[in-house]
Amino acid sequence: MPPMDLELTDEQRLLKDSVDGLLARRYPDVVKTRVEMMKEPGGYSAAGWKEWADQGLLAIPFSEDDGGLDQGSVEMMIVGEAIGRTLALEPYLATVVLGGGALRHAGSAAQRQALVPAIADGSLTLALAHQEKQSRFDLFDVGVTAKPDGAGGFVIEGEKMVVLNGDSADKLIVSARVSGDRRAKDGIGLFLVDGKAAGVSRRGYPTQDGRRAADISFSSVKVGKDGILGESGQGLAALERTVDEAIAFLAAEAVGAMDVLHETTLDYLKTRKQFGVAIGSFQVLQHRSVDMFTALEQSKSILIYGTMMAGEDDALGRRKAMHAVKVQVGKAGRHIGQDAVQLHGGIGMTAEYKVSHYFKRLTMIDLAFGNADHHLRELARLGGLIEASKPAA
Amino acid sequence: MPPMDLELTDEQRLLKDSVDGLLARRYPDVVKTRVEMMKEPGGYSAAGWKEWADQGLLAIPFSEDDGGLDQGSVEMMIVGEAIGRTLALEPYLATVVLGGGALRHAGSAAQRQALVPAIADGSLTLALAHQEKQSRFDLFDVGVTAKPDGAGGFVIEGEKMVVLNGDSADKLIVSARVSGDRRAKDGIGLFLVDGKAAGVSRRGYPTQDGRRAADISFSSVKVGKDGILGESGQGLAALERTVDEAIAFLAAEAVGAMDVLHETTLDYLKTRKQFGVAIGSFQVLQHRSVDMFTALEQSKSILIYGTMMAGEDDALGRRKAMHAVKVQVGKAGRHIGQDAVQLHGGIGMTAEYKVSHYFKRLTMIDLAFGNADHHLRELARLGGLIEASKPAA
Amino acid sequence: MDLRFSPEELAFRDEVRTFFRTEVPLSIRRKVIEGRELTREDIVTSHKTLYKRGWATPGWAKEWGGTGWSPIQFYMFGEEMQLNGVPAPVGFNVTMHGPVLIQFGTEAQKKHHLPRIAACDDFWCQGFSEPGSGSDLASLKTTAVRQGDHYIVNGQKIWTTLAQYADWIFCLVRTDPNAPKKQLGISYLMIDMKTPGISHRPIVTMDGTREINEVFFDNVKVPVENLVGEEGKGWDCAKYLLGNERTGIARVGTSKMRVARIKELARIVPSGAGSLMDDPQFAEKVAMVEVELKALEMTQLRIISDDRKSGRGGKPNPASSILKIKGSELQQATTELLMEIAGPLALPYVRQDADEPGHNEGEVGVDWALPTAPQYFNNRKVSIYGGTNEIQHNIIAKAVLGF
Amino acid sequence: MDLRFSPEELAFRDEVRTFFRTEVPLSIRRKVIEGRELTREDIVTSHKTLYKRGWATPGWAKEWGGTGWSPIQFYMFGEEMQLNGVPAPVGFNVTMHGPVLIQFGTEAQKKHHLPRIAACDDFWCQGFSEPGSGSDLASLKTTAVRQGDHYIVNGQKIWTTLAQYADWIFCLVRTDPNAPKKQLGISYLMIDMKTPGISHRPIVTMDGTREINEVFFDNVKVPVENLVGEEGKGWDCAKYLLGNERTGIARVGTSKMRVARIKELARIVPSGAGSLMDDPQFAEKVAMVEVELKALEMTQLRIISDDRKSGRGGKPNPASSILKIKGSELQQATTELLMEIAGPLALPYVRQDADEPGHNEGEVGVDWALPTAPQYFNNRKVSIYGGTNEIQHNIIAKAVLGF
Repeated sequence: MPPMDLELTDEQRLLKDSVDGLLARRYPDVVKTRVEMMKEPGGYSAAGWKEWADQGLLAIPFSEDDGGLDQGSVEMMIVGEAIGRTLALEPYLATVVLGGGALRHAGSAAQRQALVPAIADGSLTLALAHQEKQSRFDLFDVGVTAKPDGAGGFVIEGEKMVVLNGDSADKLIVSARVSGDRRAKDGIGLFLVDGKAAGVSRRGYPTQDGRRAADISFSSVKVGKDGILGESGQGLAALERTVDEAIAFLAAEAVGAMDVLHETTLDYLKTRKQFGVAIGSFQVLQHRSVDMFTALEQSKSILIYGTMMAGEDDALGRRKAMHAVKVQVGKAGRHIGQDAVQLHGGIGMTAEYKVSHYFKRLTMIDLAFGNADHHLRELARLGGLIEASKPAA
Repeated sequence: MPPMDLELTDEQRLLKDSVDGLLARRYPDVVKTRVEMMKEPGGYSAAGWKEWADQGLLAIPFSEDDGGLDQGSVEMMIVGEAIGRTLALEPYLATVVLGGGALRHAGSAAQRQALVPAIADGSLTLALAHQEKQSRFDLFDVGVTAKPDGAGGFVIEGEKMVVLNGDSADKLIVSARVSGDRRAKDGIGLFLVDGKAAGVSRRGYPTQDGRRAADISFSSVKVGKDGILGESGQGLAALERTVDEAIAFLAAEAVGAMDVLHETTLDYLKTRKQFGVAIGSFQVLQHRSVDMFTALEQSKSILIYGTMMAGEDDALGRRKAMHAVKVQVGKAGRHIGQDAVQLHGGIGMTAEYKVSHYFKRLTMIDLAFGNADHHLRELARLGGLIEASKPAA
Repeated sequence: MDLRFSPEELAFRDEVRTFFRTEVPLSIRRKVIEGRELTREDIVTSHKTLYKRGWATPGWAKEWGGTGWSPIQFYMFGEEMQLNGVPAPVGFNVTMHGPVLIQFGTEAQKKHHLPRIAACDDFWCQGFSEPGSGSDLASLKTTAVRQGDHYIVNGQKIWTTLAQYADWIFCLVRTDPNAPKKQLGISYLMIDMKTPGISHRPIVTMDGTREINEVFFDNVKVPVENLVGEEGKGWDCAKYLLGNERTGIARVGTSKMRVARIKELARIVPSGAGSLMDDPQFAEKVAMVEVELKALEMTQLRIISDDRKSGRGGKPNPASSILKIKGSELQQATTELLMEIAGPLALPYVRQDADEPGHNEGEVGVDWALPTAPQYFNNRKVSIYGGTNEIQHNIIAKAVLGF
Repeated sequence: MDLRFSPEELAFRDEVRTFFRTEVPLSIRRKVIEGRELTREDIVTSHKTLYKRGWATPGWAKEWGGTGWSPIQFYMFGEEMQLNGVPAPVGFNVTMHGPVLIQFGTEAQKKHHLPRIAACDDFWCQGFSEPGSGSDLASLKTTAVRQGDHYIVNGQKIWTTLAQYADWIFCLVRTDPNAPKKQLGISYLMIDMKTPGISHRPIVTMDGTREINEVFFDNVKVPVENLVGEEGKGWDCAKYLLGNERTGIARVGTSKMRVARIKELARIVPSGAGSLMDDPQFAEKVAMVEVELKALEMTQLRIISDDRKSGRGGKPNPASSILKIKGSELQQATTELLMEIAGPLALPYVRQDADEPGHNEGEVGVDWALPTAPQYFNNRKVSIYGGTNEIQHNIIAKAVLGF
C-alpha cells in the first residue's frame, strides 16, 4: 500500500484537464453564457449536455457492470470544482449526483442496468424530489404518501417543493411515505416516476442562482413494480447516503466558486484605482484579502476530507464528516461571498458583473441540504469529531 | 415631568468629580498601588475605606430612614465606572452592592437600621456567600442547608465557594436551603452570619484579578432569630434582585475599564514607533482601534439602559435587561481586552504594565454572575427583547 | 438622567403611530414589512399622505414647511415610521436636495422648487457618483461648460437610484478643470430629466431589481439659473448634503421591525420537534441581534440627548460616527436571518415583471419566503453606499480618534 | 489521492505513541494536559527520555543525530507528542540553534556544541528581541565591538524565554553600526550565560509565571570563536532560523488534546438539568472549533504531501502561511473554552511559589479549574510572539498574494 498521498493521479489530472477544457469552452464569459443558456428550455444547453456525455463525465460514479466508469469521489470532486469555477448550468447535480446516487444506492441491478446507460449517454435526465413545504433540512420528514395499489405497485399523492431541475427531468425519484408518521425514520420509500406521468403537475421556475427547479404535485400517480427503488419503506439510508455524496459534491462546487471570487477580488484590488492609487495598496484591504485566502485554503482542506469520507461505508463517520464539511464550506462561502461583494463596492452589487453570480450560488449552496447552522447543530448532537479524554487514573 | 434626558444632573456631576478625585488620589499608579495594597490584610487599604465612608459613598443606595442617602442606580453607576477606571480594590461590590443589596431587599427595618449606619461609616464590611462548587451561575442551586434549631434560629451546614472579600468581611450573608431539592426555587433562606462565628472556617486567597475571595465552610453554625433575613425560604427573589443590581454595577465597572484600555491602546498606537513610524500609521491598527471604540460606545449605551432598568420593580423586564447588559458588556470586554493586549504586543502580556490588569479584571467580570453565553441563552429562553409581529389580517 | 419619556413625548408617539397605522395604506406597509418592492405610486402615495399632514419635511426650516420638532420627536417619528413599514418621504427631495436649496439656493429657486419638492410633485434623483469615482467622489469627470446663459453638460453618472422615476436630478459637475484642487472646480446643478440629451440605462442589481441606473449627458443644455450656490463651490453643497445624515441612518426601527417579523416567521417554520424559534441556536442568534440593536437604540438616544443640550448644529457626539457601521451590520444580520428561516424555500426566483419564457408557470414557492433572498442580496448594499464601511472606519480613525 | 495512511505509517504511529505513553513520566504529561507549569527538571527529563531513544533531534542532518523521517513521520511524531502531553524537546536547542550551527557553524563549533545541544547537557535560550525592536527585529541596538580575539558585548535583550534555566544564549548583536543596510551590520554570537557581566531579570507575565526575561550585557567578553557564520552575516542565520518553523507551529495536536480535555471537563460541570456538554450552545462552540481544527489538520497534511513530492526545502506550499494564524486562533479558542467551563471557579489565584501573606491559607478552589484562567492568559501570547498575527497577514499579503 502506498503512503498517504493527497496529490491527483495522472489519470485524475487528465480528467481535470478535460473537464476544465470543456467548461472553459462552453462558458467563455460566465455571465453572458449563463444569461443565454437560461433562456433555453430547462435552463441549460442540450447540446452542451451531449458533450458532457461524450467525454464520459456522466458515467463517472456508476459501476462498470451497470455501464459506468466505476470512478470515485475524487473524480466527482474534480467535476464539482470545475462546475463551481464556471457556474455551469447543466443538471449534473440533479441527474448524476442526486438521481444517480439514489439509483446506485437503492436501485436493483436490473433498474441500474436499465437506466445507467441512458444517463451516461445523456439521453436520460433525473431529478430527486425529496423536499416538502414543511421538511426544511430533514430528509425523513416526508408527507407525500405512497399507497399500495393492490397490484404490487403504488399510488403517490402529495406535493414536493424546490425539486432541482425538476421542471425538465425525464424521470423523478420521489421519496414518499409508505407507513408511519410524517417524521418517522422508517417507512420511507423511493419511487421512480416519469416526469410526464399522468397526475404529475410541475411548475418550473428559475432559482435565485440562475438554475431551475420545480414545485411538483402528485395526484394519484401510479407507479408499477419496476418503479419501486429498493426495499419498501427502507429508503432513508439510501437517501441519506445520496445526500452525503451531494454534500461532498457541493463542497467541491463551493470551493471552485470561492477560488474564482478570491482571484477576481484580488485582481480587482490590484487594478482598481482610487485616490490615485490601486485600492490594494490599502493595508486593510490586503488583510481582508488574506482572510479570504485563509478561508479558501481551509475549505480546500476540508474538501479533501469530505471527498475521502464520501465513500465511507460507516454511516455515522460519513455523516459527521459531511456535517463538518458543510459547516466549513457554508461559513467560508458566506465570508468570501460577502467580502467579494463588499470589496468590489457598487459593481459587486450588479447582475452584469460575475461576482454577484458566484455570491448567489454560494448563498444557495449553503441553503441546500442543510445550512452551516443546521450541520453544526447536528455535529454537536452527535458528539463532534474528537473523543473526550478520560480522567487520569 | 421633564423630557427624557440622559445627561447627569448637577448633583450627579459633583458626585462624579468627588469619586474620581478620591480614586485618582488613592491610585496614583494603578499597578504599583494595587501591588502594594494587595499585601494589606484583606487586600485593600483600611484607611482608604474610611475615606470612602467619609465622602458618603458607602451610604448611597440605602434609604434615609435606614441611615443612607437614598440615591439611585445612576449614582451607583458613577461609583462603578470610577472603580473600573482605577481598578480600585476596596470591597464596595461585596459590602455595599451585594451585602447591602441583600440587606435592602430582604432585611427587616430593624435589621437595616441596625446595620446600615455601620456600613455607611465604614466600620462594617459584608460579603455575599451564594456560590457553591456545583452551582455555576444558578442562584437557586443551593446545597448548603439551614435547619431549624428548635429555638427560632437555624443551624447552617455546608460549603460556599469564591465568596468575594469573604476572607475579611465582618459579616456574611449566606444563602442556605431551608426546604426542597438542591435546585428548587422555593425554600432558600438568607442568613446573616458573623465572619468569626464558631464553625465558620474561611480559606482566603487572591483572585486572578488581584482582589480577594474565600472558600468558606459552615459546620454547625448557629444563627439566631435576628440573623434571619426576610421570610423563611423566600430569599431567592431578593437574591436575584441583588444580583441584577450587581450586574448593572459590574457593567459600569467594565465600561470604566474598557474606556481606559481603549485610551491606553490609542495612546500606545500613536506613540510606539516601529519600522521608523508610529504603529498607529498602519491602517489595519487604526481600524482595530475604531472597532474597539465602537464596542466601547455600544457598551456605554447599554450601560445607560441597564442603569435605568436596575431600579425596575418588574422582575421579568429587569432580568431581561440585565441579560442584555451582561451579554453586550461581556462580549465587548473580551473584544477590547484581547485587542488591547494584542495591539500592545509583548508589553501587553506583562504584569508590570497596566493593560494586563484591566484585561484580567474584564475577563473576571464576564465570569461573575453569568458569562455572556449564559445570559444570551437565558435572554433567548425568555423570548428576547422584541415581541413577534402578528400576521396581517 | 432619566430614560423615561415625558407624557407629552408619549402622546406625540401615539399620535404619530395612529396616523401611520390608519392613514398610510396597509397594502403599502405590508410590502415594506414583507420585503417586497415598492412602485413609484406606492412611494408617492405614502409621501403625499405625510405631506398632507404636514409631516413630509419635518426637518426643514419652519418657513419652508418644517415642524420644529424636538430631537426626541424626530427620533419617535422615524422609529414609528420604520416600525410600521411606512415608506419614508422621498429622501432625495426631503433630506438631500431640499436642505441644500434652503441653505444655498436663491429666493427664486426656493420659491419655485421647494413647494414642489415638499409635495413630491417633482420626484428628484441624485447625480454624484461616476464610473471610476467610487469612494473618491471629488475625482468626478462630468463637465459643464458655460455658453452664454447655459451650461453644456457632458458625461456620465452611475448608481443613480430611481432615475427612472425622477423628474429632476441634482448633479455635481466639473465647471473648472484647471482648479488648483480638484474639489474647487465642482459645481452643483439642477437638471430637468426631460432635457434633450439625457438618457438613462438601468443597472440590474443582483436581486433582480432595477432601482439603480447610469445616467448619460450628451450636450445637455442647463440654464444658468439652475446653478445652486456659486460656481466652483458645489463641493460645499455636497459636504452639507452628506453631513445632514444623522441618526436616521442607523435604521434601528427597520431592524426592530425585521426582528419582530423574524420571530413571527420562525414560529411557523418547523425545526426538530418544535419551531425554529424554539431552537436555542437560532433563538440565541436573534437575541444577539436584539442586544446590539438595543445598544444602538441607546446610542441614538444618547446622541439625541446630547444634541438637545448643545443645540442642533453643534459639535456632533463622537458616538454618532458608529451609527452607519453598526446600523448597516444589523440590517444585514436581520435580512440574513430572514433568509435562513426560509432555508431551501428561499430558492425560487419569482418576479411579477418577468415575462420571459420559463417564468411564472403558476403559483410557486411559499409566499412569505420568496422575498427573503432578494432582500438579503439587496441589503449587501447598505455597507457600500453612502461611503463604504471601510471608509467609515477611516473617517472615525481620523475625525474621532485623531490618527 | 489517498488519505489513508499505509500500514508502515500506522505502525510508526503506534510505536511513537506507545513510547510516549510508557516512557515519558505520566506526572509530567498530566501537567501539560492540565495546563500546569513545568519545572526545568520536567523539561530536561522529557528531553533526555527522547534523546535516549534517538528522537530528540529528528529534523537534524543524519550525521548529527537526525532520523531521516518522512514528512508523514514527522507529522505523526509531533501530533502524538502533543496529543499525549509530552513536552517537546527544548526548541531553542533543537529547532533553533542546532540547525543554525549545522548550517553555518565551523567543524570545531559543531563537534563541541552539537552533542551537548542534542542531549540537552546545555540548555539554550534566544537573544533576538530588544526593547523597542518589536516586530522590527533588524533595528536591534546591542553592540559587539571586536577587541583582539574577543568581542565586548553591551546592550539589552528582552522577551528571553527561560533565560533563568539557560546555560548558553544565542544572540544577534550589531558588529557594524555603519553598515549601509541595518541588516548587514548584525552578527550571530554564542554566549556562555556564566560570563561575567551578564545578568537577567524576570518579567512576570500576566498569568503570574516568570518564563520570560530581560537579559543585560555589561562589557561581556565573548571569544571570537563563538561567532557563528561570518561577521556581519548574522541576519542570514536569523532568517534561516525563523524560516525553519513549518507545520509544527500550528500545534494541531495540542489543540486536539485540549478539545478532548474540554469534553472531559464539560461533562462534569452541571448546567441546567444536565452537563455543560449537553448544552447546545456550548456543544456547538466546541464543534465549531473541531471543524476548523479538522480543516487545519488537513491543511497540514496537504503541505506535507506537497513537501514530499517537491522535496524538503522546495518552494513552500502557499497554504503553509496560514498555519500560524489559524493555529494560534485555535489555541486561544480552546484555552478560552476551558476557562468558560470553569466559570466562577476560575477566579482563585493559587501558586505553589507564592508564599506572601494571604496566600495558601489551605486547599482552595477546585483542582481542575485553577489552571484554566492562567492558561487562557498565557495563550494570548501565541498571536504575538514569532511575528504577530498582523505581521503574518502582511507577510501573506506580500509573499503569497503579491500585493
